Amino acid sequence: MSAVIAEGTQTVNMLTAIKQALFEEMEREPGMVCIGEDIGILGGAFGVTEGLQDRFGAERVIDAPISEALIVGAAVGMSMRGRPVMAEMQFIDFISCGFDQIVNNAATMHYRTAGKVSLPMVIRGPSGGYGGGGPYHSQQNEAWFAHSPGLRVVCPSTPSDAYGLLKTCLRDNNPCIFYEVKELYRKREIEEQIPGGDYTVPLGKARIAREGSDLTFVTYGNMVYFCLEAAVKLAEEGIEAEIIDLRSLVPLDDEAILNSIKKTNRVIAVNEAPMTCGFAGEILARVNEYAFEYLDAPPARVTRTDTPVPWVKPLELAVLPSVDDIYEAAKRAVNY
Amino acid sequence: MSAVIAEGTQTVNMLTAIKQALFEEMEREPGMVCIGEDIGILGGAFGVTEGLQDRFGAERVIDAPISEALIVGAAVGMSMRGRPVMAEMQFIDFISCGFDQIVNNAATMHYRTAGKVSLPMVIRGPSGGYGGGGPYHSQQNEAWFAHSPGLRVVCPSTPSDAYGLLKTCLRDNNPCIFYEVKELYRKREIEEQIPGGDYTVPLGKARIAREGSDLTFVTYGNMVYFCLEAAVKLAEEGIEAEIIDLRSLVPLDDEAILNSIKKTNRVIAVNEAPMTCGFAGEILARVNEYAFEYLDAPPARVTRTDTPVPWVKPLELAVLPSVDDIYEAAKRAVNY
Amino acid sequence: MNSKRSVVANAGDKGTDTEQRPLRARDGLSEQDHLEILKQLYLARYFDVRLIKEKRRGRLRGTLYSSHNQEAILVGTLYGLRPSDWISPIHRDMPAFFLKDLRGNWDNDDRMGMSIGEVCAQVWGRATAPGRARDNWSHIGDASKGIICSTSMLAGTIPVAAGVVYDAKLKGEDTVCLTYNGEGSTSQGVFHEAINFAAIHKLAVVTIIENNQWAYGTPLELGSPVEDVADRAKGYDIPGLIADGQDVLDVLDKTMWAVERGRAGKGPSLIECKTFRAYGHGDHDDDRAAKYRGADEVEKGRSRDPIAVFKKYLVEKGILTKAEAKKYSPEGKHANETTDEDFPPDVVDIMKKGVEFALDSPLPEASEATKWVFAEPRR
Amino acid sequence: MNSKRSVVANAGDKGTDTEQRPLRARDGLSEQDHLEILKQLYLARYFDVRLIKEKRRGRLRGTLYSSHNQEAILVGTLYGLRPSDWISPIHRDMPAFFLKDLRGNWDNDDRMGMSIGEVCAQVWGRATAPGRARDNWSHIGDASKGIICSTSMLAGTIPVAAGVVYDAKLKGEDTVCLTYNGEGSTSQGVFHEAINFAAIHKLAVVTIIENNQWAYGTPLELGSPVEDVADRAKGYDIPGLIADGQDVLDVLDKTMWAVERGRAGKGPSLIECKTFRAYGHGDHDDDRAAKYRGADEVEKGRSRDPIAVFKKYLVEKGILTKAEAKKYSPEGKHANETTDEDFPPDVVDIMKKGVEFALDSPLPEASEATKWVFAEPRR
Ligand SMILES: Cc1ncc(C[n+]2csc(CCOP(=O)(O)OP(=O)(O)O)c2C)c(N)n1
Ligand SMILES: Cc1ncc(C[n+]2csc(CCOP(=O)(O)OP(=O)(O)O)c2C)c(N)n1
Ligand SMILES: [Mg+2]
Ligand SMILES: [Mg+2]
Repeated sequence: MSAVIAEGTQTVNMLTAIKQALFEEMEREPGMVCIGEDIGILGGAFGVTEGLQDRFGAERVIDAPISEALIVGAAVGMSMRGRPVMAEMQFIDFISCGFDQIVNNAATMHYRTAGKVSLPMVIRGPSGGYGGGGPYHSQQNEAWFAHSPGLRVVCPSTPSDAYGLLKTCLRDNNPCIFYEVKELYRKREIEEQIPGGDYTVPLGKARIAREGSDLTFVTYGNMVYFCLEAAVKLAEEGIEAEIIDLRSLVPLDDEAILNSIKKTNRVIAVNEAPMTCGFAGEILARVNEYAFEYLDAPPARVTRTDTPVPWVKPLELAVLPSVDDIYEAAKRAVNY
Repeated sequence: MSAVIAEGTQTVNMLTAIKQALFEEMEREPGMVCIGEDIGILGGAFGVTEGLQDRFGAERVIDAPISEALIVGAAVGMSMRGRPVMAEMQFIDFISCGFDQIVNNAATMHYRTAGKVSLPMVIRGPSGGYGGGGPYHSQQNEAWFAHSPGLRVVCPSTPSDAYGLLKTCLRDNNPCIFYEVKELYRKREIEEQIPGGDYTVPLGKARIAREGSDLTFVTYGNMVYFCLEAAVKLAEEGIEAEIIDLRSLVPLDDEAILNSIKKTNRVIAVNEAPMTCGFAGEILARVNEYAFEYLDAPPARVTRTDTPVPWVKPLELAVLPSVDDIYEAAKRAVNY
Repeated sequence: MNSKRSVVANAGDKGTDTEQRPLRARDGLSEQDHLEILKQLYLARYFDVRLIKEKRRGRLRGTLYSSHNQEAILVGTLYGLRPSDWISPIHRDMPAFFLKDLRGNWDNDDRMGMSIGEVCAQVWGRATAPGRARDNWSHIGDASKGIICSTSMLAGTIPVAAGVVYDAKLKGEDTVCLTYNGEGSTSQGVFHEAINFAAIHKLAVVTIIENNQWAYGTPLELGSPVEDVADRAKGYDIPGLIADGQDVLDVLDKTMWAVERGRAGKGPSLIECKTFRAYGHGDHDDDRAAKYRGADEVEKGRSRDPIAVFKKYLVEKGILTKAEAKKYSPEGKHANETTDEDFPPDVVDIMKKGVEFALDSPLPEASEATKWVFAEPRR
Repeated sequence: MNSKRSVVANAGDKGTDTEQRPLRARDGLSEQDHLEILKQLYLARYFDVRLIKEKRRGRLRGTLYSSHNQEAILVGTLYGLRPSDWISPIHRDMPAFFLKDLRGNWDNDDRMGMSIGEVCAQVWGRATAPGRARDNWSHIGDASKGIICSTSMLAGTIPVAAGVVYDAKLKGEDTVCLTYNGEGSTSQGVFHEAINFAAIHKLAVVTIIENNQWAYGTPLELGSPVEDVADRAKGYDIPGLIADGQDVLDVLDKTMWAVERGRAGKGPSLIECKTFRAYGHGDHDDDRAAKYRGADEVEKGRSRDPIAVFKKYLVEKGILTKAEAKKYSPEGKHANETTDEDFPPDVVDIMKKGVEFALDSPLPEASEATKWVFAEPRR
């Protein structure tokens, strides 16, 4: 039941890549513990931790009660003594039930103890819409945490980034909220080989998902693929879009954004969370601050409408960003 | 022990204005209930509800256990049957403990029931820094809720706005998060008469706190006064700042912002919450979207640094916005 | 992972209170009531069976959390309610939404709830669903029908129930609110906050715990230190009753005891109904569940089908003949093994009409997606 | 609002478990231990008295939540701990931070914690405070000293304590963690979640409830349906002991019973210490508290000063003569009525040095305000 894949010999999907990173880090750090609902006996709602308890035992892979605040708080307690902890939210939507422990306790512990206590803990969970999950199985609530100083906020879009970033976060000494877009877990088209060696991806370094000269999409997670599709459409019209996949929101790679805008002079930020106070808005705010003079068109954003994510398909698609929305925003920018 | 002040005959501070509004609405709506920690026997940590239980009884003014999730959830239950409810958070910081009930239950109830159930409830509480409260008695966490569709988010800066907006929110049919800046509760300089009659202030209408032609400050709450001070300094140099006091963040008066920028061509958004994904950033994002062509300088923001609010004075002041910070941002905009 | 969990076999009578039990509610049931209850058990089962089959055929979106083997809890808790009473069913309680509306003659009161058509419309994601299918499956409610619309967050309706009952109490009404929860959900913080408040204010909130021994892939002993979840009640000095969740009349008796106690202003109760989850957590989990639960355990847990238990009682009481009892026999069968012949024709018909109503209903329009974020002001 | 609350007078012995009690911890105390305990009671009182006076003179920022009349709980719970044990004091427990470090000879183990100087530096907001005064008063901690740094959110350290003990258990250590909570805090959801988990995993988390009858302006009966908050334990099938919070040895006995039980891997306990809040909730509340609490209630609640109770015992035991016992007598006096003469000189001196350390310490520099938001990676 091993999750271990032979290095660099096969392509894997994102779910396997994440599983692989967890297995390797559990192996590498004999102190590391995982805690979450149904992660042990069951192997996780999505199977991310399948086989983990068989391999590392029930003491290190804890099936927690349905108690998100406890899960986070216990992770704080374990990690404050130096033990790396992975805490799973069954769906990232349920993080609201552990919210206080995250934003007020975990996020600020290092600060409040003037650097004496560090918390090597990662809270990870499946996120995102388009799967027909309804209001409580579709959230991308990263903005709440980006607005809560002291947390890393990470959202990879490829198997190797998920693998490399999860490793980095588990080796980091700070609480991290790690978003795994569930629509990407098993997406065939994005399967890839995981680079060999002790591969990690640094925090705060964006990835150029596509090079282009005419405008810049700044995005992350599932929206990277929506932007890629829009870019294909745009390219047919001779418009070359550059796509910045942020990967980590906190810390943020401002430099990558600036450099791209210097080149393209147009920027569209895209996120699938609600518009108001979302991360796309944050990108726009920053762009103003450091790239204003390079802008040839108003920076714009494409986001979910300010509504919950409804369940039935036509409504769900109506509130979430579409490739067309992105394409049109790009056209507006180019034609400005 | 009556809180009732003779109409329009005396100036009152913000705390009295809020108390007055509560008394009047409790009188007006015999069904209305208040619930919160220590609001009855004690009359509230800040005395906002002093005398309320004596007047309206313990059944309508409930001393709740220390259970923020219960307080919010029970308010949902009462208000879904049509009963207006005021739920107090002793400090708005503790709202994190009732977070799930707010963002997932209250905020979305109307949406999820396709308009069948409405929740006339107001969650209010003292907020804001500069008082030496440390990380858990200084928060302005409105951005979390502005990012959670279905909630009104309100933050008045004057006694009569507090009075008129609280009334409006209590008569509204939607859950509302109502921020009361505690540093303003008893601020002498802002005492004023409450207009007579059944005075209310509409949601989504900003107030021009100062007229000016050279740049626009967009802000709310305590920061209105910081901007006013900065404006005085700027005026000495012949720079006339206009100040928009938003009063309600959701709904937002985009028109007022746009109109002001059309006139001044420069905008600085100011909030005392952390920078990343804060409401000042949201203003900048919107300004881009609808006022880009009127801008003669990069829109900028002045905010708290991305840190908690530390306790000791020199540190607290170092992380929160100062009049100088605002003044300098304005100068940069004007000199751009 | 082997357990000494009590399964339905040990279900007994237990309470933390010492107050005397009133007359058993079952004693007030007419013959017709008994037959009505049987019909409701059939209907709850048939609804589930039908949906399981639809789901397998790929006709439904979302997850089906089967209530198979747990129907006695739904029928038994709902049968004695009054129109003014409230409920808040959760994922495993789909039939509750319409069972609340099936008219029995209990206490000569009519009850009310949703129609089976509306519930089917919800399952099929139609615009005629109570919330126009804005959230899935069990996440429906309507204040006018006395049903709290739950979120996904488990135990999250208990504080709302406390608010509902507080409101009713202030109005001088003796409304009771039943909340439904799995045993796993009793670990949520808000469960504690809400029951504590209800106990302080003597609110008629009756918390039904469907202890089916598993919370998704987590067995009872990893979610609770007490084998009898009813013991949770002790921390609030409220009654914690244990009912045999396979015996509809035991559930009815204990529910009505708690309901009448609540109506009398004596406060909340907790009723643990011992039962066993028949299949996987949701239909997506059936295959895995077969691995993480021993076959013995499953067999034992399913050995007392609530329909069989009730029929046996009816035969003993002389309400049904043995032959009549045998006529429709879905009991003990896996959903896939049953056919329409296993159910009374009127039951099949009720469901058929419900499904037809759903299928005849339009889908919600994309254009309504941004509607109803905010309500109009009260005036 | 009149209540039949049990005050300290009724404090008795009560537990939900039936296990036999071990030898009383007090039986292992030497004469020197007794005198040390008395000294610690004096010191806890003196620390509070001194700060109350400083506060009145406007020399301190923030709120002082007096531990006056509750000192036996702090001394009694801490006296038997080992260096490897953890604690998480809250707002009313300021002396706990240094009492953990005052060396007794209990069990021949040294203990550890913060120095009184560091604690004073915290109160005065100096850079030498454990967290460089980034949060106020009781919000200090340090993993290297076995102290959890709490947030303001009540009961929020119990899950952390569960994590600390889980970690220790995995390492094969028999660390115990004591969490401190007011009776009001037992209504928080996370209290339930954490104790539930500790009970499931038999973690040595000992939850000390200082039941001082009031939570700010809210009396016990509006926060809890059970008069004995120890009953909260019953929902988890863990021991819920009641200690006389005015009797340091009763607190010690019951704490050590729970601590040793925890060390032996038998799981968590809850210890309710019955006591009474001497003043207002915080110093800002003194005047209002005089209105919302009856004078009778306050007089009765303060009638058994823990210093007096312990001295009486020492005289009975022959450890102190009556004259010796009388020599330093702050007991029964309001903080403002006491003078340094009411306390042993060495106690006054310990505090004096602590305050001097604080006053000699620099303020934190504004330049450090944005430091330590993030830690460096582990490697
Ligand atoms: C707060 C919260 N955390 C996690 C979940 C995910 N979840 C849905 S059902 C479930 C198991 C519920 O078990 P139980 O309460 O015993 O009910 P059952 O499904 O057995 O009827 C879990 C963990 C959730 N819905 N809400
Ligand atoms: C989650 C949360 N809600 C509210 C508060 C505000 N608050 C601080 S102390 C207190 C009363 C605490 O009472 P109790 O637990 O009995 O402790 P005591 O002060 O009596 O020692 C309250 C309501 C808080 N700190 N945390
Ligand atoms: Mg279950
Ligand atoms: Mg108390």
